[in-house]
Amino acid sequence: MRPFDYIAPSSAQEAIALLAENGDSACPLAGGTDLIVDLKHDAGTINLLVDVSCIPEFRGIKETPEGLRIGSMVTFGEIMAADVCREMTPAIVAGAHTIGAVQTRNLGTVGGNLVTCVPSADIAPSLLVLDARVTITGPDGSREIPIEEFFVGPRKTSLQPNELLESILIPQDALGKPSKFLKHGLRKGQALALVNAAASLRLDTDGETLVEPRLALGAVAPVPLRAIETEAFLAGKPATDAVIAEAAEIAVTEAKPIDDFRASADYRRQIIRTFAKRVLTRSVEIAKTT
Amino acid sequence: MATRTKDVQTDADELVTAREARAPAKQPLTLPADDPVAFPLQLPESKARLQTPAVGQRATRPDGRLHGLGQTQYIDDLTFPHMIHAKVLRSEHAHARIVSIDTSSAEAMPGVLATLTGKEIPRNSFGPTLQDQPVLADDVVRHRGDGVAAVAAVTEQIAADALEKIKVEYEPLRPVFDPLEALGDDAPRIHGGDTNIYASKVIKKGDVEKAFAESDHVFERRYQTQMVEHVPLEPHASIASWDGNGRVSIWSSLGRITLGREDLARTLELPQSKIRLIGTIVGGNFGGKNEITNEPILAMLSRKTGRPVKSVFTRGDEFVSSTIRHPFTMDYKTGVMNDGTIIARKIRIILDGGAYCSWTGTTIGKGSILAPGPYNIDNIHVEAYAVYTNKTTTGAMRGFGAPQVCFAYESQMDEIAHKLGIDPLEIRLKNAFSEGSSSPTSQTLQAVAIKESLNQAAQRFGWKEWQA
Amino acid sequence: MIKRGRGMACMWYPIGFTVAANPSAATVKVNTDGTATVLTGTVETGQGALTVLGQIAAQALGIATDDVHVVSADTDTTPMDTGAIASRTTYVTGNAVMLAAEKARDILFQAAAPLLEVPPDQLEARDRKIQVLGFPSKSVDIGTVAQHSETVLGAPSIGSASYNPPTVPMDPETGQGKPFNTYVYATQIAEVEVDDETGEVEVKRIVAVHDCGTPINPMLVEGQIEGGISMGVGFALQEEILFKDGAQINPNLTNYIMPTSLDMPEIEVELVDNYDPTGPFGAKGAGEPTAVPTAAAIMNAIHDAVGVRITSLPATAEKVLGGILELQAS
Amino acid sequence: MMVQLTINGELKQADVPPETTLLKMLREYLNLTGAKLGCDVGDCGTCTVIVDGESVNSCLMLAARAAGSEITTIEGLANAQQLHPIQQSFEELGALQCGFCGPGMIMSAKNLLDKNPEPSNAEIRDALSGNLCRCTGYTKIIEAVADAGQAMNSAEA
Repeated sequence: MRPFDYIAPSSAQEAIALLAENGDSACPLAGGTDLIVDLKHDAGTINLLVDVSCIPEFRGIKETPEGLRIGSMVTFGEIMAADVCREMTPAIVAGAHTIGAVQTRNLGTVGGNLVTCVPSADIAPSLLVLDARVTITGPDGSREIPIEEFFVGPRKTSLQPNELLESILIPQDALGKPSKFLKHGLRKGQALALVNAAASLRLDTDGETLVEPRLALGAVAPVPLRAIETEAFLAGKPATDAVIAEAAEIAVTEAKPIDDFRASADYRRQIIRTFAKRVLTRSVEIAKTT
Repeated sequence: MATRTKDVQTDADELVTAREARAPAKQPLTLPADDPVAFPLQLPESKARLQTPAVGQRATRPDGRLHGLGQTQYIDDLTFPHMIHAKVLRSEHAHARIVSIDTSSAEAMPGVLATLTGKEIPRNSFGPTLQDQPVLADDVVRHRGDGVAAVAAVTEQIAADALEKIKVEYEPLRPVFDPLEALGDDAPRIHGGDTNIYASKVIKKGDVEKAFAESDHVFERRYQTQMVEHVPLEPHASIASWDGNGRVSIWSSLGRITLGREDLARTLELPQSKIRLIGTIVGGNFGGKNEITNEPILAMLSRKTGRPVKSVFTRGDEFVSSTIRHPFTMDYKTGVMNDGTIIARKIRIILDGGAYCSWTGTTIGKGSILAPGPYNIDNIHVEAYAVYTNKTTTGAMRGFGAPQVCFAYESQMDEIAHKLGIDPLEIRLKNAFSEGSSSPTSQTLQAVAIKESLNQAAQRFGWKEWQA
Repeated sequence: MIKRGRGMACMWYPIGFTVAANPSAATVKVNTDGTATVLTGTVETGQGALTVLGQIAAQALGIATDDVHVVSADTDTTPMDTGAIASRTTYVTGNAVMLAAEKARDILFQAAAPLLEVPPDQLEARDRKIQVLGFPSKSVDIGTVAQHSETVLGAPSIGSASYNPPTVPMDPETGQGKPFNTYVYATQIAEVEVDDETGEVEVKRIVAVHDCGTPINPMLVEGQIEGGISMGVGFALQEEILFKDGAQINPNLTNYIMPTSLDMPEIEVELVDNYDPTGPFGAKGAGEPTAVPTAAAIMNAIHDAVGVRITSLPATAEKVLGGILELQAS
Repeated sequence: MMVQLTINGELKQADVPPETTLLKMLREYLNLTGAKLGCDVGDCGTCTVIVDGESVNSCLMLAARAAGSEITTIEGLANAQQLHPIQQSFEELGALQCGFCGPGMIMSAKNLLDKNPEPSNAEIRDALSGNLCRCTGYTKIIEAVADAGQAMNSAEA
């Protein structure tokens, strides 16, 4: 790697000040599983890494009255090991589990995965279907936005210069909501998603009518996608195979997959159809048993 | 707040000075940094190693223990005083004439000790059967993995940075990537001459056309295979050290040192007695480490600098500049009787031969001989052609063409079985070699065990009991 | 839906180069305590060559594997060897080591014969002893014999030999000839599950039955077979170098997809009982052939599961699903 | 910058440029060459070491980040009398061939067995999926990890 400087500030404000002071030459460092790889290929303008991974405000998984707050610098390994996540947000744990392998999950962070903002980010679909909100901290204080507003374009988020992602909130009423995450890659271990998908939903007291259905898809559009039209179609409908099959067709039309060397857009559409069905069906099954 | 370590450095001059100043500063704290690592001294040997007779024992491997302890020394674990690092610049084009190479800016960089181009290699060609490959391309580049210049510098990073300073002017030539296109009359001739075919093989036994006419069924199918990389976990690595007697010692991950030394003697125009080639434990070969790669370059750079020179392939180098498995296009035509007896097989194979020959001679030979399968077939016609393309060099890889042809002959075997309603096991047993069978080259086979393996595997798998 | 299928493939594979000479030489020296040193120019590339060569020398000398140290791969000290290629080490280098060890052993027999009062051809080397054939109680410790031979008789126990597989050139017109001295044989049977909505193929189990002649070290042979199968699984389903305008587009382990521990099936290995009189103690070889039939067996299993005949490798999920959809459409 | 680490129980330090990865520091500044460089981007796992109880790709972690951490490398597993049970099982069952993946593979196995002393076959496969091996098909490696787990449990019992 070409030379750069490294600094590990101990607070968010210090980090923000350092970033502001150094402009384009500075870059925040989270787990490094993407950034260090990028720097090995091409450092671009970066000559200062501001290591934010140990900043206390960005760490820890906390149960709060508003919901479950996951620090942006919590690693995927920590999420998988946290009982509260395993019990209350199994789809997030499932998403985390499909990222890289043990070693990369011990380095990689939720915040890093979101800020990198690749369409295939495996942590994103589950957060989208659980109505997660993100807290952003910057020179002028903090702000909180729904996670879907965080994703702007490929590798582009709504973070303004010198802003950092502080934490992710899973709202109280989404905790324990029946949900399912699935991923399809080119192999089982260390796979990049060709398509990933998550759903969450509840059943009304009649045990049949879909309430608050959510469907999110990854690697099928410029950003991780919440399938709004599919959700609108499902809301209030009975949870039958036919309804889910029809919903899957709508999901296919909402997605904008691309052709690349990993798979064709046509194939991705097939997988979207299948996975939309599978995550919805599985979520219904979970809803029926809980 | 953690202390800020230093001002950001951008000036390469300063950097080298700063780095060299820093390098020896391994200040001991409780122990010197290079204190010996604890290792087991008094371990009992495993029983199988102590028993006689030795053959048939599940003896543990002596190198296995060292692997597990992290004590095996692969090339990259070796270091010598004053050792420097080399990197190779690779072609920007799949097919182009090199007009000029200017290494002066690279040479002027602080920390760069030498550069090298193909013109400086005493005899700039190598290859196990056909010496059609330059060590560093000096005239024409024939694929993107061709090296065009090398740099030796005090650190790997400086060597990598210096590569970017080398200016190569190319005159692009029309490339051809598809082996079938490369057979065409108007295809560019990658190595000159009047054809891109550089190796061929024919095997003829009996009369296939007559037998096809007599067959109850004739099956025809084209099968194709892809380009595959060996992926040894240890990338190619070597270190060369030229001494005051004009003798060069080379530590290499090469899997064949005797012939490797011959190759080196040829390219360096040195007597073999002046070359010592030392193989270490190799971190995976699979056929991919049976060619010299950077060894002559390192030898020359060591001679130029008077320093030991090391180079380790990046994973990218490993893919683009070492050899890979030949893609095969295989047309199979097979004549079969109603009872499943195969009486004729005609096979045409086109090997995507990549930019250079490498081990294609062995691959086309084995691929052709094995192509009819382990079956008694009286009438055989195999013809195979290896064709140059402007792609990665195809060479030896675990099986020399056998995995490719096996995919074809065994896929077709099942297709025949399916069509004729014969169990796949039975049709194989019906046609398989037995002791004394005649091979496609009319060799009388001995110690044949194909039917035994079929029956034993079917038994172990539960072939007859299987329910889908 | 998940569909199960099974498929078999068998194969044959030669040992050594095609016609071309591919000799190996070796030197074996028995130390004065009855241990031994082998010099070989081959290279340990992970297959366990040095362990196997040590076992072959030990067998010829009647000592244990651990009594033999194998020195390899230095052109200044070790003899000519064609190298770790063409599945030839056990057979070709192994024969050279066996022949060299027998020469060293014959020197010990010469030394032991007067001590045991029988002609040298009545002796055998076993259990770290030189003993009279059929009378194991009449024996001398091999170290004692080696010491006696070297320090009293002045005849150190050392032997050098070489081996090259005999071949007959192939006719240039017809290819007829004897390109190799021996071949190995094998059958592999794969069990797969195919997801008919994604095309994903999961190889659940592979039974591999291989002939390698006498297995000099069954554990190492199993290791070769298991590893060969992993390469076969990758060849069958995942691996492919892709190009755009002559440049590789996936020259890294992120995008060049090879099997991880999660992608490998359960593997069951058996060896065929076989003996090749031309090999060292009946051995042939094991390296490359292990990777040969796997892809074919998997393709046949895919066909059995979903009726799709894959004619170009690799059988990616996309390709398999394409075949399934085509079948459904027709 | 001066980086201090506790490696295999001993405090070590070296003055390294800030861009130095932990792998580079181990191999080039501390002469601990057990961890290997196989891909340099976190795909192959040959550089795996344990930092503060969690396995990581040391090629992706800056040495500066690891400052003050407790690090276990392959060199820290055996002592003068004994191989670590994982090393013992790997040797006896012939789990390594070329061995280049071995140090990383064994560190991943240790990371697993430290947390989960009785892993299932599926859990072992999952735990090793970040360590590529081209020689063994993982078969004997998986067997050896299970075997080592049993040995470690019976030693504790």
